[in-house]
Amino acid sequence: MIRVQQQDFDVAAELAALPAAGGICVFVGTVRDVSDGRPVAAMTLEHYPGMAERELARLEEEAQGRWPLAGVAIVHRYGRLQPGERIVLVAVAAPHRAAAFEACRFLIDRLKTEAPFWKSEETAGGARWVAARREDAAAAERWDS
Amino acid sequence: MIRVQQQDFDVAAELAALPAAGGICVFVGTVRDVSDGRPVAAMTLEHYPGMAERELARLEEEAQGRWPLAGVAIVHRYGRLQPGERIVLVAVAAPHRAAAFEACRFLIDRLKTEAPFWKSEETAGGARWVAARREDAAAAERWDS
Amino acid sequence: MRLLYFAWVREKAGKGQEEVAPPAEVADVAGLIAWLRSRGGGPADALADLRLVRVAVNQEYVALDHPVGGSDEVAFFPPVTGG
Amino acid sequence: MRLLYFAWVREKAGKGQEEVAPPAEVADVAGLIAWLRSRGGGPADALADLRLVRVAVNQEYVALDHPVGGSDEVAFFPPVTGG
Repeated sequence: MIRVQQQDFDVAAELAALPAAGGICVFVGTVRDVSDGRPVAAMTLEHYPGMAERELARLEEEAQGRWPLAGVAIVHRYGRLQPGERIVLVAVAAPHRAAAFEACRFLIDRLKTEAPFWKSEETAGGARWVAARREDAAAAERWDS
Repeated sequence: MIRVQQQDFDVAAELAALPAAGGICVFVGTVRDVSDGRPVAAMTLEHYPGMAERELARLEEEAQGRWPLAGVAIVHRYGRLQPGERIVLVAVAAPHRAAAFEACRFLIDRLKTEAPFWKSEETAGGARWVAARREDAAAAERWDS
Repeated sequence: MRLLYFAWVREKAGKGQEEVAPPAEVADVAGLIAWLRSRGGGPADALADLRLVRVAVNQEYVALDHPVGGSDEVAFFPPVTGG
Repeated sequence: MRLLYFAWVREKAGKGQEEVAPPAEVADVAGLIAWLRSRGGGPADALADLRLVRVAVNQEYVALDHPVGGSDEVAFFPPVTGG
């Protein structure tokens, strides 16, 4: 289940919609209040409508092919968000917890380098586009097979 | 935050109580409806009051020492549970998602081999104590340092 | 052909999208970029350093030798930073 | 000294807990188990195969050579299966 939306999501409702399978691993990413040592007043997420959903669906399909999963939910927000607000949820239900953990981490790692979203942060120094992080590229490459 | 309780827990409330830190990794374990191919009617979890809380607190402390974490929540239920019901929640908030994922997996892996809880399953063949799984011991040993 | 620009590429281009009709010799992404650069203006600035730009044709990542033409949707944007 | 039994060890012992006063020569877990076996009954059956039993003294896992005495709380139980 893939959703790209402006409004917030309800973590409990997203988990309740997944098939019961023994275990669920969830990652929730939130807006940080500090970036490179500077307080962040707000963050705006731009996205490529259409391609964002396609990339997330492609990643879900790849995860389903790599691990025996019972269900996947990915919700990604766009628009202007305050520090502490939820940005993204990745939830994976699986009969075995190793698969749930690995697929969940695969999905967030690859989402960060492949799904077309861009963050702009507002700090005292003005708005600036967040640069892609070398660590994120390295984390995504771990999954290359 | 450690809690051992009979009643169900609210995943969203547990996550809301954690400090905002960039990312939260959560594992929720539920009662399976099938065990070794046999339908499970119910499961009863027995525990060692006092030692269960101590072991979970010790594991939380070990995780805090191994990774830079913003917060940890572990909730484990006991008593008689139906298939699909939640058994355990492990949630880890951390500035970096790698730490959140690793600490969360460490906690559930070690909890399964160290926290004094025992499962008894009711199937058509009667009630039986669940045997410790070799895979769980191997998963816990991965974290030996 | 429909062009889309996102994030700072959009800001540098001075627009989020435009319809273009490149000449017939523009057959792939590299040719399209060369034509956009020759046209000048915001899009030329935005595409000055290709190491900083990703390209998608019809919502799929492509390399510079990917064919383009007709009613393709071609998007230019920086490395993504979601999640 | 307070003894606790859990899960199938409790079922085999026929009780969840008991207060005992072992003789003075019982100084460690191994000695306590030997004395419980010599006493017979449910606890002796439950502790017949030590490969299947874990021991905690005052709520901490211990080995068979761990000292016991006085008002210690000693628990016997199978390998745990929570989570």
